[in-house]
Formats: sequence, structure tokens, C-alpha cells
Amino acid sequence: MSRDSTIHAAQAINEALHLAMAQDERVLKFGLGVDDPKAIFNTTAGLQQRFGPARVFDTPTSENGMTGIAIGAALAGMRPVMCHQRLDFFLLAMDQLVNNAAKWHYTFGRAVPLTIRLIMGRGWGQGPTHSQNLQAWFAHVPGLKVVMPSNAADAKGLLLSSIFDDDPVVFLEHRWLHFAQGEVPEGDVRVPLGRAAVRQSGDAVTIVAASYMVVEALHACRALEQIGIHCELIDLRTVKPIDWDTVFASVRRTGRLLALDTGAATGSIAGEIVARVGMDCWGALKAAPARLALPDCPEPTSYGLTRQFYPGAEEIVQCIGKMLGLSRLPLEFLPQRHSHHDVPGVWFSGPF
Amino acid sequence: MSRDSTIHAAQAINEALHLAMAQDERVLKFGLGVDDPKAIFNTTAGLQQRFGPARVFDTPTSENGMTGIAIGAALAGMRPVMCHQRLDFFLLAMDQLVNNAAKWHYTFGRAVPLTIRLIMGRGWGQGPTHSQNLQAWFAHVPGLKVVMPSNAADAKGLLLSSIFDDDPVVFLEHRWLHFAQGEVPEGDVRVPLGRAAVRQSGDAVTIVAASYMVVEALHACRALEQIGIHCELIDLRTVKPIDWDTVFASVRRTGRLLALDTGAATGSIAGEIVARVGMDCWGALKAAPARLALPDCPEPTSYGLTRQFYPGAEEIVQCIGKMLGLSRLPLEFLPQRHSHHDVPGVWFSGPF
Amino acid sequence: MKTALYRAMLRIRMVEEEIARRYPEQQMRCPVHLSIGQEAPAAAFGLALSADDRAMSTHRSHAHYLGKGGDLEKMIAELYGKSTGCCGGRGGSMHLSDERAGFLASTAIVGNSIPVGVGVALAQQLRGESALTCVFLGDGATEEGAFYEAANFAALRHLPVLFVCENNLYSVYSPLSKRQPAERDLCTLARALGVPAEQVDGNDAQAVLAVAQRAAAEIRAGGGPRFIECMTYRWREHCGPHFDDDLGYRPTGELAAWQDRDPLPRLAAELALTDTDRQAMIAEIGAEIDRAFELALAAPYPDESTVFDAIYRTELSS
Amino acid sequence: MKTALYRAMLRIRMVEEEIARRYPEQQMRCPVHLSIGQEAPAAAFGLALSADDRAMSTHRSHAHYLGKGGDLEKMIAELYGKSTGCCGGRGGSMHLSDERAGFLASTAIVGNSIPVGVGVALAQQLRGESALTCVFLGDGATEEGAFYEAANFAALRHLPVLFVCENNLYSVYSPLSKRQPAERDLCTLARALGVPAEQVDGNDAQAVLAVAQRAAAEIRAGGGPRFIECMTYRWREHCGPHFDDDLGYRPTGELAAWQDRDPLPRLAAELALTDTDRQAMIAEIGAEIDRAFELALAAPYPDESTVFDAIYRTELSS
Ligand SMILES: Cc1ncc(C[n+]2csc(CCOP(=O)(O)OP(=O)(O)O)c2C)c(N)n1
Ligand SMILES: Cc1ncc(C[n+]2csc(CCOP(=O)(O)OP(=O)(O)O)c2C)c(N)n1
Ligand SMILES: [Mg+2]
Ligand SMILES: [Mg+2]
Repeated sequence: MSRDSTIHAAQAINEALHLAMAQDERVLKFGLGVDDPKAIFNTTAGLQQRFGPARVFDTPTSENGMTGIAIGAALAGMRPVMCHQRLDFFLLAMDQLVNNAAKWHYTFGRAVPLTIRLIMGRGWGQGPTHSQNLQAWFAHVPGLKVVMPSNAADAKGLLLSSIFDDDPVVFLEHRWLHFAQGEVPEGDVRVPLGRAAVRQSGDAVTIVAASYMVVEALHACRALEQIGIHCELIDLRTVKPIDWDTVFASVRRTGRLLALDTGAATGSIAGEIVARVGMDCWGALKAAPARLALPDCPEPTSYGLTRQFYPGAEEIVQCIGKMLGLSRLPLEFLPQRHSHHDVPGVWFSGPF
Repeated sequence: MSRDSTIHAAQAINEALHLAMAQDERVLKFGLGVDDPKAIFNTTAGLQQRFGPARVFDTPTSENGMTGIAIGAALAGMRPVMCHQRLDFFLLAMDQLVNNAAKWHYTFGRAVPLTIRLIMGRGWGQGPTHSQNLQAWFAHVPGLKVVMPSNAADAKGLLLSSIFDDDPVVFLEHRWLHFAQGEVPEGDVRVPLGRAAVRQSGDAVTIVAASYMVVEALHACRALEQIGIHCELIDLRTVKPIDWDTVFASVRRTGRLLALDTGAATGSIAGEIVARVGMDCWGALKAAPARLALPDCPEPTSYGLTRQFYPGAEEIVQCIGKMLGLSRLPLEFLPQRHSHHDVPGVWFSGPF
Repeated sequence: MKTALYRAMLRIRMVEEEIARRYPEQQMRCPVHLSIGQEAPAAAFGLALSADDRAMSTHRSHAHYLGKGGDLEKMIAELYGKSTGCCGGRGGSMHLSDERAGFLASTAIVGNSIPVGVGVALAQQLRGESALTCVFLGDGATEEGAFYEAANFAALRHLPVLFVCENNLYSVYSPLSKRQPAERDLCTLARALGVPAEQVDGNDAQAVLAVAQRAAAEIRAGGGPRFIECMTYRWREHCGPHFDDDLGYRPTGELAAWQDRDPLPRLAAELALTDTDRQAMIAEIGAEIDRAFELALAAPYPDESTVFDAIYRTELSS
Repeated sequence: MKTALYRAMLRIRMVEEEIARRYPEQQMRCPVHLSIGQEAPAAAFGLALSADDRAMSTHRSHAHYLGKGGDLEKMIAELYGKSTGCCGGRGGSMHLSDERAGFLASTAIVGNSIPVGVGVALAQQLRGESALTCVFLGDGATEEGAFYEAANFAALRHLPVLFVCENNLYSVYSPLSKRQPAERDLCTLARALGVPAEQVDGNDAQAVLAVAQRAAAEIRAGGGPRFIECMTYRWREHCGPHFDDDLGYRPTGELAAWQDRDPLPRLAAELALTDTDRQAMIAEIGAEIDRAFELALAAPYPDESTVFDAIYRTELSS
């Protein structure tokens, strides 16, 4: 059963789940709606039909309890893959995640091979409690691994690695990336956890990003190339633990840093990148490091209030222009937006 | 009813609660054990006797539900002051704190005058789930105010300000600071939120700290003074929002920064300080900024494993020595420890 | 009162139908959860409550907001994200509020407005008010620990809380059978928690009103909390304007059977409302709705320069 | 079996008494929660469970660990924070584990081991094992939403879980009356959740054993979860080695009344154990305990250089 070499990230995730479940019968998949007609934005399609309701099942609306149950199943030898349609719902389960999952191996010496997929909403009026990007929280907790794919191939390859990793992994899926198309290898092709990818090589500035900000950064990099500015773009992929070697090596060459984040600026992972680079690459820095992240503000629902809420390619170009003292910014080379600011594409018509 | 001018922070907190409740009948005090014989390490002593069981009461072991109830009471015009004997227990209530309390005013335009006192454990085998210092989490959330007193007078003055502030305040009490003695003014003397205090003036290095790290930093500063090194010590007091003016002004004079934290290093508030200083005071920095925080590791219980777990005055002196290239460190001027490393003083004999 | 009951239901229905009709125009750019088919509880409890009483609700709250007397124009404007919305556009459909009407708020996290409502009731009790707080919730929300913890505290303190559970048999696409054991009876559960409970046909508006009035009176008389389970059914998709029975998550015929039990014609018949009466109401309400949409469409978005305002009530100078 | 029951209780009592005696030496530097007075459930359920069964417990878990067959020497060493402890000193008294004995873990956050135990039972069911998971909890833990959510899921999926609630009437210093409504009956609540439930005199070891055996058999026969409430009483302070009745949080005479209902002499009488039998047991157990303390005291602390090891099972090269 072969398919196009280019697929959506949602389909890539689905493929990873099928592969993992076929390969290892200890893999379980549960969460609200995994077996419903919408199949978690199509990422869980066909799983229950193929692997049966014992291994693939819907759950009560009990985020905290179900997380504890997943931990118990993991301790007893299963490899549960939970999911939540919005990260925000998972705030109910912080006790289980932090007090149990994250600390279990350190305390008891027993593995918790658990993967928790969290979808982070954006746009179409997701508003204050359906759009939070709290990766900084998870990255602050010793004992967790935190993964943030930026494209279809990584979505698949990193999810496979997460599922077969023996530690609790928080796997963060940016909703807009579900629609990202890309070449995705067939079969069990894994992308290792803990290793960043250099998406663009360059010598002008090191841009460190993860998840959806990689897409915006790529646009910015391409526009800057048109005027001869070559940035190095590092896609962290795993934000806990961070691949410092790759980050530091790049900054030591470029001498400049711009860190990007989809979360609120204060206390963000981008801030941690700036801090570590400031401390560990001090001698190499030629200019003040910079950060672009979300405002320290709850996300409003209104279309009219969100137009400038998210920094994107344009702001990246501006920031780098400032850092390099560019007299003119290649904004005209940025891709034209054909859709409203609050949707990933013209074809998106809500409501979720 | 006069008392000694010098009292413990626990007593200062108690005094603040008495004053607030006497002054404003909308102030409520509830939480597990507020009316029990131990009175939350004596901080709630006498409140129920004086203000009655309607306003001062014990609760079921239902952290999430009771936080929502506190929010509702606050919305309906009360000023609830909740408390939890360990911050770790409050992980159960992140949905209420983050999805409701923090966002309510922004979304609905209605005030949530709620104070949540969280006690952070340390020592005597508190172990992985009774010792977490998660201030970085709270500081990352738009809409919250986060306060961390470092001494008895501030414990009182900041708590009064928190209670009478109209926003949700997370008030973090380091367990060891309950025993800190200091001059505390009588009466309703408030310390404003959002303003840092300069504890020591100096020109060599700016040390930024909060809560218990201020105590360790003071020891370090005094030892360094013995060899003519004068550090500027900034006690943040409020870690969300941060008083950047004070921090930046100091770094612009000293050109050097050491940020301290009682939480895990990665993603810490100390990291945010380093990042912001790196970005905003770039031109003023004469040396790589530095950070001292806890290891990115769950806290083990064993006495034998915790001896080196916490950085303190000695590590601060070492770090500053390195930053300044000192040939000799004034370690002999640090106060001698007369008690075990896991207790705040010789008189402490467990078990909680 | 009974005509008012009918009128309230009709108004909710007509508002929701108009939202559904206009939603595909893509001007209401936020998730919407409609209550078409389950209007009776909102209308009946809205009537049974007095102006002083408070209410809290969920993601599916248009009906509760309107039933409690929330301002229609402000609600529609909120759905359009306009500055004239009840939350100035910041909340959208899942965050409604009309203080004046006593409709405190709806929130978008399942179960998390329940303890908040109980906290409001605590304040009411402490102040010695005779008012109560009505907490609307779905069957799915009863699976959240937040419900359990809040109900326990309400029972412990005999708080003036009226829990109104609209059991529409589904949480998104998930039937009760996937979420709760077969023998589960929510009223028995509430009673075991210490909250006297009663089940009522949620599509029988008069029955709901009677239960609502009795429960409210008992609570006002100091009887402590009550739990009312209203059996009802959502006609359209969980989120969005369309019918979605083609998806096959509900048994064939189930929707039709419930549509036969439409609360509106039933009450109209019981009240022997004439067609003329009904047409007059429809015309009147229709005009009100048209005007609300016109105003909403014409209103400006909030000024973008205000987006970071009011994160706090009291800014800290820094 | 019945002598074994007595012996198990006696052993728990003697271990706890020895911990209490030695605690003031300040060598066990972690919070300890003793089960003196409430040994019967731990001993009886420990005996009723088979080696394959799993158990999870709480902050107050010494008794459960021992009852399930956990290694005494490793437990004492753990309390002393030594490298030979069951968690290598990392966990302390509130985090015990002996995999070999099927005692999976105890945790220090009230209620949070309950869903974990239910998850273990889910794995057992999925693998078609006949084993069950026993989840010990306190009366306070029933106030946590985690209990409710876990019990709902256990009932929904008919999981092989045995919930054992030791109702000792207090959570720290708080009596039930401050936490749960007066009419609360935990068994009724469990049943309303879909979990068949039974209350038993938790100081009548034989009665507890009978209930435990029956419940375990029913679960193994595919009967789904069971909830057993054991009424019992903690003699000493909530946390620490001392008596604390002087604090006045419990009515005068309550402790004495429960001490009169000491499960040990009661069972000794029922079994007509002779003094010689008892003295022999005491001598034997005493020697075992002495040795466990000696070994623990003599053992080294864990090597400080290992403190950052094993945060992950699989380190990521970076
Ligand atoms: C904590 C949480 N989990 C999941 C969701 C997603 N969600 C939104 S509405 C809903 C259905 C809830 O069902 P019910 O309470 O019966 O209300 P109904 O939609 O039927 O009115 C769910 C699961 C959410 N908003 N919050
Ligand atoms: C979530 C949480 N809240 C509070 C505490 C503090 N605490 C430790 S033990 C305990 C008592 C729990 O009572 P119960 O479940 O009846 O157990 P018992 O101590 O009576 O055996 C409490 C409140 C905690 N550890 N975790
Ligand atoms: Mg429903
Ligand atoms: Mg108890």
C-alpha cells in the first residue's frame, strides 16, 4: 500500500501510529475522541478498526485520572500514547505529569514509556484557553522529554522515536503544522530525539526555533538571501533536553543569535536559549542576542485583536535587519498571504 | 498589644493575616489545616478564634476544586487567601489557576482578588514531591502576579499588599524563611508589589536573587567585602512582573551579572534575568553573565545525596571569584554552619 | 409565565438558527456550540431564577446566557469579535458574561466553571444573601474531578447552588457508554455526594420549570444544594452550525426521535398557543435578532492598540 | 493462615514501634507516617493477595509494603536514606517499592497513586492476566477528583482493581466533619460510581481477611472493581513518631476507645494464641527487625557522584 511521497503532517502522524501499533502490541492509543469520526484531526484514523478497541479507545473527560492511568499502564509494561485536542485541557493533569511521570524513573528506577500528544491551537478565535503554548513549563521539569516537530517528516520520525523511548515524552503538535506538506519516507524511519537540525546554513545570524516558528523563519531566511544575507536556521526539534552543541557551534561561527518561540516571551524557551548562549558563548557574540516570542498576554478571541498578535516572518526580518544594521529590508520577498491571518490557509473555514 | 520589634517571618505572616482580616471583612482564609493545632507552621494561629469559622476554615483535600471555589468567591467580592503546605500539592490546580484566575480579568474585565500562599519545602528528606520551587511556571503565565519574600518584614508587607491587590497573586514562602528573624514594623505597613529592593550596594557585580537565595547571597556579599569586593544585591521580591528598571540600572553600573534561583536551572527565572540583561544591557556587560540555580534533577530524599544539591553562599563566592578573576576566595569569612545541611537550624528535628 | 417560557425557548431557538445560518459567512470567527433542541432547561431555569441569582455556564452557553436575561446584542457582537461584545471581543462564543443580568460567565474548559460557581455561592452564603447560584453543566462535565470536588464542598457547607446538568447523551462524538459505566445514574451519584437530586424530561418545558421553581425555592429556604438532571438532545454538530448525523456517531433514527420530541411545538400545544400568537412572537423576536446582527456587523473591531490593556486590574509600575 | 495474619500484624506493629523509638535519634531524616493501630487491613489484604497481584499505596505505606511481602531490610535502609534502600535512598519513607513482592510504589501526593494503580489494572486486563491491583487509600484521598476519575474508569472498563480505603476518620488533624457532609457514606458513593462496595470493621482482622478474600475472588472471576472501606484509627501523630492527643484535635477518650479495640490482642484471643507462641513470634520478629536496623545503620549513603544519574531511562546524547 504505497502513497504519495509528499503528505500532510497529520497523515504522517497517523502513519507513525499505525507503524508503532503494528510493530509492538504494547502500544496503546487513547484519549478523548481517538475513535470518533474526526479522529483527532485525522491523526488517529483507522487505528481502532485495525488494532481493536482494547488498544485504541475513547475515554471519559478526566484528563488527570486518565494521565495517571496511562502512567500505570506504562509502568506495567505498556507504551501508551495519549492525546489531547488542546494543550490547555492538559493543565488538569500537571500533578500526574510532574509529580509522577517525570520523577518516577529517578525515584523508583522504573521506566515510564509514555507519550503525550498535545495539540496547540491557533487562530479562528481559539482565544484565551484554547491556544496556549506552554512548552516552557514542560521543559522546566527534570525527567521529561519535550518534542516539537516543525514539519511532516519530523512529525512522523520524532513521534516514532517518542513512542519507543522509555521516558515520558510530551509531544507538542502545533495545529497549523498538521496541514504542513512534505516528503515523508515510508516505513519505520525514526528521527532521533535530542538532536537539532540545521535547516539553512549561513554565517550572518543563528536563528534558533522550533515547531511553527521554523516555518516563519524559513520564509524570513529566504527573503534575506535575496539580499545576500545568509542566516543559519536551527530547528531544535527536542526542546528538553536541548542540543546545545549544535546551537553553540553555530553561534560561535555567526556571533549572532535570534531565538524564536510560539509561547509567551517571559520565561520562554527562547529566553533560555538567549541565556545559555549569553553565558556559554560570551566571547563569540558580536551583537546583543535577540528574542521574538508571543506577547506576555492572554490570547484574545477577536479577529480584530489578533492581527498583530503573532510575530512571524516579517518581524524576524525586521529583527535581523536591526541586528545587522541593514539599511533596507527585503520584505517584498516574503510570501504573500492569501488567507486571513487567523487561518492556516484559504481552505480553512472553522470552527475548530 | 505590643511585641518585640524582631520577629520570625512566620509570625510576620500571621500578623499580616490578622491585620488584613480585621481591616476588611471580605478577607477569607482557607486551606487544609488553617485551623488545626499546627496552624500552617503557626502562620494562621488565632485567626479562626478571632474571625470565626465562616471566614477561616479547613477544607477537603480537593486542591483543584477549592481553587475554583476561591476564584468564585473572589469574583463575588471576597478576598480569599488560600494556602497549601507544599507548592507540589497545588499542581492539581493548574487549570483553575491558569485557565481561570490568570485570564479572567483580561477576558471578562472582572477582578479576581485572590492570594494563594504556597510553601516550598526544603530539607529533612522532603524529596522529589515535597520540595519543588516552580516559580518559573507561575512567572510564565500572563495575568498572574508572583511574589517571593526573602525576610520577615517583606513577608508581612508583601503579603498585605498581595491580599489587597485586585489581581491573583501567587505568594511563595520558602519554608526555611519562616524561621528568618527580622525587624518587622507593627501595623498595616505594606511593601509595594513590583518593586525590587537593593540589599547591598556595590560596583563589582550585580547579584539578582529572590526568596531564600537572598540570604545566601548576603552571606556571600559580606565575605567578599572582607577582601574589598562590593557586590550589588537586588532582591526581586516580585518575580512577575519583574522590576527591570532596578535590575538594568544596576547592571549598567556594574557591568556584571549573577542571577540566582531556588528552582531548576533550565527555564528558571534566573535564566530570564540573564536573557533580558543580555538583550537589553548588552553594551554595558563587561563579562559573561552567570546563573546559579538548582540542578535539573528531581530532589532526592536521602541525607547522603542532598549535601551538595543546593548551591549556596560558597558557590556564589566561587562564581563571583571566577567572574572577577580573583586569585583568592574569602571562603573563611562565610558563616560557619552549625547544623546539618538539611535543616534550617540546630533546633529543627523534623519531621515535616 | 408559561407564555414567557415559550417565548424564551423560541427566542433561543431563533437566535441559534440565525447563528447557524450566518456562520458559514465566516464572520463569526470563533468556535460556536449551539443548543438547538435543548432550549427548555435554559428557558425554564432562566425564568425560575430571580434577578439576584447568579449563573455560570460552559462552552455551550448561548441559551443559558439568553435565558438568564443576557443582552442579545452584546452576545452577537461578541461572536463577531466586536468591541461592542459582552467581553469586548476578547472571549468569543465560549466566554459570555452579562453581569447586570447575573450571568457571571461561561468558560471553555469542561467542568472548570463548576467550582467557580460554587465559590460564588459561598460568597452569597457568607453575606447572608437569599440569592443562589445556578451552575449549568453537561453530562461530560460530570466525569471531571472538578465536578466531584465542587459538589462535595457544596454539600459540606450547604451552599445555595443549583447544579443543572443537561444530559444530552454525548460529549462531542462520544456516547455515554464510552465514558460512564452502564449502570451509572447521575442523580444517585449526586445524592451519594450529599446533593439531593432529581431527573426531569429536559424536553418538557413545563416539567422543567416546575422542578426548577421547586428546587430554587428549596435552596432559598436554606435546603442546601440541588442537582437537576435534564434529559435532552443536541440536534446539530457538537461545534459548528451544521447537522452531522451523516457522520454516523449516533444511531440512525435517534435524532429523528428526539426531533419528534421538540420542546417547542410540545409546549405550544400544551399552552394552546394560536398560530397568530406565535407569528407575532416570531416577528417581534425576528426583528430583535435582525437588529442585533446588523449592529454587530456594523460595529468596529476593538482598537488594536488596546490588545495588551487590562491584563491586570492593577498594573504594577515597573 | 490465621496465625500468619496475626504474625503479619505483629510484625508491622513491631517495625513501626521500632521506627518510632529510633526516629528521635534523627538518623531517619525524612517524614514518616506510621500505621500503628491500623495494621489489620495491611496484613489481611497482604495475605489475600497473591504474588502476582500488584499493590499501590500512599504516604502511609510501611504497613502495606510489609503486608504485601516487601523486603524489610530495604525498607528500613530507605528510611535511613541509604544506598541499600529499596529506592537507593532517593524516595524515603513516602516512596517505597518492592517490585519482586508486587508492591509497585507508594507516593506522597494524596490520591495520585490511585489512577496509577488503575492503569496497572488496565494493563493486567489487556494482557488477560488473572492478577489484580490493590490500591490503598485514605479517607482524605476520597476527596480528590483523582479518586473519582479513576473509580469511574475502573467501573467503565470492569478493571481488576481492589480499592482499599482505610478510613481512620482523620486527614492530618482534620476530622471527617470538616471535609465531607455528615450524611456521606463512602460505600454508597463507590456504588453510585459503579463499584460494588462493602464496609468492614478495620480492627477486626478476621473480618477484614474474609472480606478481602471474597473481594479478590470476585475480581479474579471477572467481577470488575471492588471498594472496601475499613474503619480504623491511627494512634500516633499524623506524621512523626509521637502520640499527639495532647493537641486536642481529637475528642478526649476517642483514642483510648480505639486502643481498647486494638486489633492485635483481639485476634490473639480469637485464635487462642498462647503467650509462649506470642513470645516466640516476638523474639523472632524482634531479631529480624534488629538486624534490619543494624544493616541500615551500617550501610553507606549512596555515592554522591550518582546523584544526577538515571533522571532518564535513556539519556539523549547532547
Ligand atoms: C478539560 C476539557 N477537556 C476536553 C475539552 C473538549 N470539549 C469541549 S466540549 C466537550 C464536550 C463536553 O461534553 P458535555 O459536558 O456533555 O457538554 P455538551 O457539549 O454535550 O453540551 C469536550 C470534551 C474541553 N473543552 N475541556
Ligand atoms: C494533594 C495533597 N494534598 C495535601 C497533602 C498533605 N497531606 C499529606 S497526608 C494527608 C492526609 C490524607 O488523609 P488520608 O487520605 O485520610 O490518609 P491518612 O493520613 O489518614 O492515612 C495530607 C492532607 C498531600 N500530601 N497531597
Ligand atoms: Mg453532553
Ligand atoms: Mg485518614
